[in-house]
Amino acid sequence: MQPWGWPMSGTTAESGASAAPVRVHVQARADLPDGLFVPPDALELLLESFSGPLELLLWLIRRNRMDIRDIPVAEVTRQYLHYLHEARRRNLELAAEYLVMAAWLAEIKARMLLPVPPAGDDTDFDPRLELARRLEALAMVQGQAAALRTLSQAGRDFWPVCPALHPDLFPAPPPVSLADLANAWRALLLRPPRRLPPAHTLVHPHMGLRQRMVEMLLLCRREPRPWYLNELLPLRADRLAVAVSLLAVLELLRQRALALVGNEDGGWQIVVPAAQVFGS
Amino acid sequence: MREALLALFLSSAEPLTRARLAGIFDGDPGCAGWEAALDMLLATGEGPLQLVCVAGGYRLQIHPRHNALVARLHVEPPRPLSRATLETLAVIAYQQPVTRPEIEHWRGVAVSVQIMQQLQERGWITISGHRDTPGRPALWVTTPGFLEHFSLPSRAALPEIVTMEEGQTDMQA
Amino acid sequence: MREALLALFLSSAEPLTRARLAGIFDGDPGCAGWEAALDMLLATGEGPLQLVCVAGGYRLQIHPRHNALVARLHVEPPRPLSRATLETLAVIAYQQPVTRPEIEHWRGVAVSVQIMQQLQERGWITISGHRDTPGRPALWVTTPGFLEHFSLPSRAALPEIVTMEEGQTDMQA
Repeated sequence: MQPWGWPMSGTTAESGASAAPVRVHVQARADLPDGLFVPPDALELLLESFSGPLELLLWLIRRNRMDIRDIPVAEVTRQYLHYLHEARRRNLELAAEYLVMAAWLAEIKARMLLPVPPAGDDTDFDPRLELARRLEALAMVQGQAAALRTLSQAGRDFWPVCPALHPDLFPAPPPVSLADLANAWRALLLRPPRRLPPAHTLVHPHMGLRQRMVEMLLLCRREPRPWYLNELLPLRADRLAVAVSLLAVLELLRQRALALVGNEDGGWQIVVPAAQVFGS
Repeated sequence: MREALLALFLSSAEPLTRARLAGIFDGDPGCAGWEAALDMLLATGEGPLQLVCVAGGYRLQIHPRHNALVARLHVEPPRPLSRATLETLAVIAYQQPVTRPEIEHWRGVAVSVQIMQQLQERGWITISGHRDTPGRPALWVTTPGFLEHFSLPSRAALPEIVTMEEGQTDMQA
Repeated sequence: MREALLALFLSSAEPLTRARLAGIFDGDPGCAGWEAALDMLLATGEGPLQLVCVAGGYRLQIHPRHNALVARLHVEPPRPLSRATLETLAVIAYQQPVTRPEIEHWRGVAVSVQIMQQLQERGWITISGHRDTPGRPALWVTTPGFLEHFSLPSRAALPEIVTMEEGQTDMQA
């Protein structure tokens, strides 16, 4: 049975409380007035400063120098209800949890009036135990929060060094040695035969059409005689060179830079037209 | 070596562990004496700086004797933490890993989303996993940033809670 | 005063102007000599730090002489060169000056732009001119930085590659 409405897992408070039992020394300050007196204007402030009914309860218990482990439930309930009553009388907003707590306190009070079963498990029966556990857990959290507060905080109690800038950094060179480089080159040399490097193809008789046309024209003009076609084509050339040469002949014929003449064999030969021989 | 160490600490945005330093120095014969230099630096500081052990590593900070001056530069101090925030942080710090329902149980009140967000934005808490229970609630833990802010060498260095008297004086304050 | 100045600069995330410093120091008789101390700090630096003048004022930075060390902290360890990159570098080193089509011929595969860029960014290769053939392809050569990295007095000092036969035996070994 969970008599109050807050989220609870139950296990943590129990394990936490038993693992690190809190000894509560109730040493209220001597100048604190006893009883229920609260300065009239202070009540609102007081209630606002509590983050919940449990805290109000803990405050009451401490103020009355009571022991958390042995709470006089009747007296605490009376005082608690008194504060609630005061708050309502002054039309202060109260969270619903405060009423839930009041109901729970009333229930504990009622249960304590029942006779204790002779062989009963005390921890199960004493309804004050759960309340004590919760109050101890809260007391512990308050102590821990106070401990955190005592710690030095950056920007308040000390200043860490802001990282100084540094010049632009370049990534470190990859780990590669001269031997790696030489081995890479050797591996390349050892690869299966490749086609000739492009540098060689540049001296190969592949050449541009225009260049071939120029060469052919110069040849014909240097020796102005009729040429057979196969005399103009390159020797032992590959297909591409032959094709380019053929194209060059055809183009020169088309431009009338060269001309075809018939011969006595009934075939034809290539000549430089007469006008151009004398013109050049 | 002292200068080299200082250069590293001065350029680092986070504490440097001995392991990290070893990774940088070891194997460099010119840096053989770095551990002795580190211990020396820890003992004596350097000029306005002191080397402190924080979040498992070492970090430089301004020696407190200059606090009054440095405070003149940082005119707006950080906003103090609200009690609810501090208590929530305390539960996470001391009970980690912890779920939000467990935090609420410890504190006896609901924990607002704002508080959790605020602590996350400060970089002090993070989710480390999920509890293997129905709903798989997130498990909250503190971060190295938390240790750095509160100048703690490790989680184990959180102050021990001895009595509740502090809690009580706190209440009255 | 020098220490006080350093404390301020070291705790500040942004550059500090003279006006800002004046606002902190002026009116404090104990800080009378701060301007002289600032000029001194500008001139000499402090340990591994130098004070540099930037648009917004003055700011400390790590002296460049510590770059190699600081890089070990901040720069990720280099990844080894890929085989393709190493081969490309080898062709350029041994065949320079060489065009990209020629490199591709030697390697038997296309050479990606990334590889050429990577080697250029590394500072190991550069364009020395253009071959006087159609398309005027760029001629690639190695740089002095390349020689420096591999501790070579000159390009001619590249290790000679043994004859094909020896190489072949080597391969089989």
